Amino acid sequence: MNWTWFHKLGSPKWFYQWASKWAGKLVWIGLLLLLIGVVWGLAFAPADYQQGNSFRIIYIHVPVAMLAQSCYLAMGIAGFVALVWQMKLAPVFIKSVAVVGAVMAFIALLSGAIWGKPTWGTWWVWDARLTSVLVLFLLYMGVIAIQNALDDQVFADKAVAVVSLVGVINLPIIKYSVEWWNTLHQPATFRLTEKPSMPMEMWLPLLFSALGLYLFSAGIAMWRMQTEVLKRERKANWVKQEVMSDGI
Amino acid sequence: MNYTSFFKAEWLSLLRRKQDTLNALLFFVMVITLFPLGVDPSSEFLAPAAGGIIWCATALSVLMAVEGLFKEDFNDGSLEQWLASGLSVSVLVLLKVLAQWLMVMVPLLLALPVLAQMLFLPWSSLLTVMGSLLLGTPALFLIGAIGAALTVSLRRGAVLMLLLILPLYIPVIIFATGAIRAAQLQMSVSGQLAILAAMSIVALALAPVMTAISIKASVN
Amino acid sequence: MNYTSFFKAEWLSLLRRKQDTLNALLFFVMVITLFPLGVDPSSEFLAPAAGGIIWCATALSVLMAVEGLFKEDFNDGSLEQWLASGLSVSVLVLLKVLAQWLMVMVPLLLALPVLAQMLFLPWSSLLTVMGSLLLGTPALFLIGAIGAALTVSLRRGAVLMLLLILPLYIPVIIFATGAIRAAQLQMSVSGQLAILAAMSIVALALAPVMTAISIKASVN
Amino acid sequence: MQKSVNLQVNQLYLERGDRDLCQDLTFSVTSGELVRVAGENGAGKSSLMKALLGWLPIESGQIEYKGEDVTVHRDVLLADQLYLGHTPGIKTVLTPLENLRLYCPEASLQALEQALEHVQLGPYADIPAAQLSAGQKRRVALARLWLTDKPLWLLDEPFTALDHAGVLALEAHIKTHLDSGGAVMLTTHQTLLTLSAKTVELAAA
Amino acid sequence: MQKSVNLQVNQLYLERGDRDLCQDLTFSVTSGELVRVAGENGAGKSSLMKALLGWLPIESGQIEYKGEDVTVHRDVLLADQLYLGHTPGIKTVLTPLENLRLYCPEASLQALEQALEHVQLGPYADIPAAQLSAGQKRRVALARLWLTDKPLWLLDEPFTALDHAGVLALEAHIKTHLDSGGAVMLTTHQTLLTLSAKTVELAAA
Ligand code: HEM
Ligand SMILES: Nc1ncnc2c1ncn2[C@@H]1O[C@H](COP(=O)(O)OP(=O)(O)OP(=O)(O)O)[C@@H](O)[C@H]1O
Ligand SMILES: Nc1ncnc2c1ncn2[C@@H]1O[C@H](COP(=O)(O)OP(=O)(O)OP(=O)(O)O)[C@@H](O)[C@H]1O
Ligand SMILES: [Mg+2]
Ligand SMILES: [Mg+2]
Repeated sequence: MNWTWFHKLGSPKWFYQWASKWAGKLVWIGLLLLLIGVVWGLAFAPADYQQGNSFRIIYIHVPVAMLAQSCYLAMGIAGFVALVWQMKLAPVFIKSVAVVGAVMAFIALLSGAIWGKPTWGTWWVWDARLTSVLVLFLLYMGVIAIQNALDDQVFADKAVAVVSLVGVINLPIIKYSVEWWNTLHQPATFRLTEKPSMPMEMWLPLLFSALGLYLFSAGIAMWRMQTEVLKRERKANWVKQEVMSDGI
Repeated sequence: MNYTSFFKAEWLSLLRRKQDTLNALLFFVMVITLFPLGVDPSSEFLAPAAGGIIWCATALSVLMAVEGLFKEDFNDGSLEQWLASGLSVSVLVLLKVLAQWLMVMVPLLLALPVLAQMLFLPWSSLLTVMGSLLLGTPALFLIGAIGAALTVSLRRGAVLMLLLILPLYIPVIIFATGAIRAAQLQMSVSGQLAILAAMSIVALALAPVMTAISIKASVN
Repeated sequence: MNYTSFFKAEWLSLLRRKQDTLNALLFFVMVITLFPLGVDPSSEFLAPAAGGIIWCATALSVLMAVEGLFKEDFNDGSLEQWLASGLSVSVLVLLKVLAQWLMVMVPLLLALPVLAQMLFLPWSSLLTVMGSLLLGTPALFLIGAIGAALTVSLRRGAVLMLLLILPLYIPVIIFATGAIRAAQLQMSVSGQLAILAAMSIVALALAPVMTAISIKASVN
Repeated sequence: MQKSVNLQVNQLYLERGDRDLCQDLTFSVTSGELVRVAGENGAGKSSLMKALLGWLPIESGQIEYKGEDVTVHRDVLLADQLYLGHTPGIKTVLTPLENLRLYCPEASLQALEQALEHVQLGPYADIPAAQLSAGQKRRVALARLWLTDKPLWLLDEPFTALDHAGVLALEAHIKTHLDSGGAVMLTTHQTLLTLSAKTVELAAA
Repeated sequence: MQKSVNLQVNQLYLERGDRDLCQDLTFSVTSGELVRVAGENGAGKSSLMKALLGWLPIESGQIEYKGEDVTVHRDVLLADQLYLGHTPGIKTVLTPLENLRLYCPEASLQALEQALEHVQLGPYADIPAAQLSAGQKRRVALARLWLTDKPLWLLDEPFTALDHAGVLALEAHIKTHLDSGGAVMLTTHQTLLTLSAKTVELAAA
């Protein structure tokens, strides 16, 4: 296997230039797809025969919930890379993605709660899935809080790597435990796990908005990483040139 | 410094402040008292909730006990000496946690039968409660050590530490209370207890290494 | 040093570690999460217990927040400077507690409506819960300050402090949860709330003096 | 305005645990005087300062300040002194400037900055004190001496961690203070470079 | 057994935040040598020690110990050194004797007591360190130097808080160590009384 891309990615300069090319494109393509998906879903897809129009929030809820989980997984991997290969870029990645992930987890909770009120008659139940998203949100807050709390860059980088890695090991355990906990104790009143068999015209817009959100968020994260890289490498010659040429 | 002298000194320090041990126990007692007072003192309410209350109280006591685990070592320069000693920091962490665990959990387990009575926990489930504590608390201590190391350089890191480690405590608490509930329903508990033991073993393998990394990063 | 510059510096220090504020809130969230997870997540169990759980969680959060209130001031010699300044230590204590109270309770009260929902607390009692927190928590902070001062010179005073102050928390918790229970039963709550307010006023009059005495004793 | 100091300590007897730190210690600190408390490690120098401030019990003896007996109530004495101990009360989350503002609220921003210049901390005015070196932390506390008008300074090991230039600057400032009618009581194990002091010896136990 | 030390530091470049602490710093520490790191407060003396021990990242440069490159893995160097920092790791709940036993588990009780005698702590051997004076606490840590056979000592401000007799005793002990083939790298702002040292100057930023 050819590892050069891996080592290249480790170089802040290479990453910066690569991201300059791609971040903007990702954001715009993502935004476009997201818009298509959401407008299609909200305005044109048929209403659900049980839930009526309230189900349309799914076009926000599900992509956001999926992304919230994916972000943490990515952070956990980056944490491993940071600890084992000491790659400079990995902590930057964690720092940037953590905020995106936290926002997504928060929106997932919020949209779920808003959806829950009309369908279940309550904002919240202690269901396995809901609980694990809540814990996920707290894990994100932990990563963000520790990195804000530590002044020392080297320590802060190690700390977020440790927290991300430990958290990601625990995520499946948490998921498994809450599922097991709630099904043993309280036969779930509301099952989220059984997918409503969805007709194509409901499912396609969902696919669009999910894909769009992923690309959009990737682009945003890359932007954040670029800023962070500039801040950290402010002494390097290439950064000075970069800043000069941007005329800032 | 070697491992034996380190463990002896840790143990001695803990003994010197033995009122602290007693206090971890008393904190445990207080949480257990607070709950009936604040919520509902009837046995119909307490008996089924007893296992959960005991575990929540334990988790909070352990948190209190490990919260400042390395703070003093950081302030008085001991962490620098650990690193300079050339010994494995992971092993030192493990020894420190072991000393702390013995000091906190032994009195707590001894007092448990009486306290369980106050929450109307049926005698038949007492053994399961004790087993779950024995198997589960090592994980709590070890995870707590990671949080303590991460927040060691912060002046008031206690709350941040809670935020970091409570999500990791949740699975332990869920399986432990699950075992107790199963015991109260006369169901088999060996499955859950095995999971608890597995968690402690995983924590034993990973947590000291993570803690050592954090400690190393904190010295600068 | 004068009172204004003291309060400003306290406030600034708190802002500098504003993640701690957020964290006191998050600790509150965590305790509230722990209970359904550890004990019982059904709304039949949670709704009537909600008021008690919120108050237990608040008491524990306040404990965490005030636990190390003077520790840093002790270690860095600030307490000596307080005494040397010739200002009234009681007033300094009061100002410090005030800053801390604002920093912890304002976000907590803002977040309460959402958290109350997670415990299925009826909307109708929410106002009583908030009122009881507003009136009762000053007492918790002030009493906590006494304990914090008493234990400041001990190297690991946290647990000892809990032992000292939790008994004093119990009456506050009993009256507060009493008020909430009355509200859930549509009964009048003004009596209990008045008692809570009275407790805070007594604490306001006595606690700073006691705290100042303990602080003075800790410097030697 | 000329400062004036007149502290009289008569037949002071201090103990710590079972050990006598001093017996029948008599000395005075008056305007223009630099008094150095000498004694080996553990002789009781820091304890003596704390006893003067009223934080340690006095077994017997009497303290007078400006003719008033302050053995029991130290208010008159406290109002006139500035004390810097082994740990001088610097908050590490605050910057040097913010620390000074806490202790010297009356001073203008310009005065504060000037004081920081005097202790060579000009460029560090806005960095959290946690990120300063040992000597720099110490300097933050010492900057207060450039901002105060208290006549009596009680300095416990003020030269600790200071570099040579720092010691010289501090000694020069102490000199100015003495010349303006102030008085200084200090402990140090280092030899004074430019100052001469009256010595109060605490004999070893 | 003759001790032997050979530490080579080549073109070291350290920074802290945005400030360069040293650029192209080259020096060596070999058997019998006393190396004094000099520089004003905040120059980076403590940081240099920590960088040698591997606790601070090195921007560029190379460290060699006994011919081996230890820039990345410090094990060989760590095994040979004894480091005492600004805060030397003394537990205040433990007595001086217990503290020494922690750090020097191989030494006999008699050796430990002798070491405490050397730092004038004989009568305090069984009192919790919390109840010692500033200088006495410091002496507990220094007693380790009488018990070790490590050839390379790294001492950050070892004379802080020590009284005159204490400084002399420590200098004499350092001399013995150097004569037996050991080496010492230290920082101090005080002038050395009896020793002469090779100086490594850290220029101000
Ligand atoms: C705060 C409340 C809620 C949270 C935290 C939450 C969380 C989640 C999560 C994590 C997923 C999985 C996304 C994936 O990876 O595929 C999901 C999917 C889904 N949720 Fe929610 N949810 C909440 C409320 C609701 C409500 C009230 C409904 C509707 C009754 C709902 C319906 C769905 C559906 C239909 C899916 C997609 C099906 C699936 O992939 O399993 N959710 N939700
Ligand atoms: N907190 C304490 N509790 C009990 N005894 C103490 C305490 N602090 C100091 N002592 C004892 O009091 C005596 C005097 O201590 P003090 O700190 O005044 O000495 P010092 O002259 O300032 O010494 P140094 O030069 O080391 O600063 C010492 O013998 C010490 O053992
Ligand atoms: N924890 C830290 N985080 C960030 N910067 C620091 C930290 N500690 C020290 N510094 C900075 O690094 C520089 C060197 O500090 P260092 O402690 O090495 O100085 P030093 O030469 O030992 O000074 P001193 O004589 O005061 O002990 C200082 O300018 C200081 O501001
Ligand atoms: Mg002293
Ligand atoms: Mg230094």
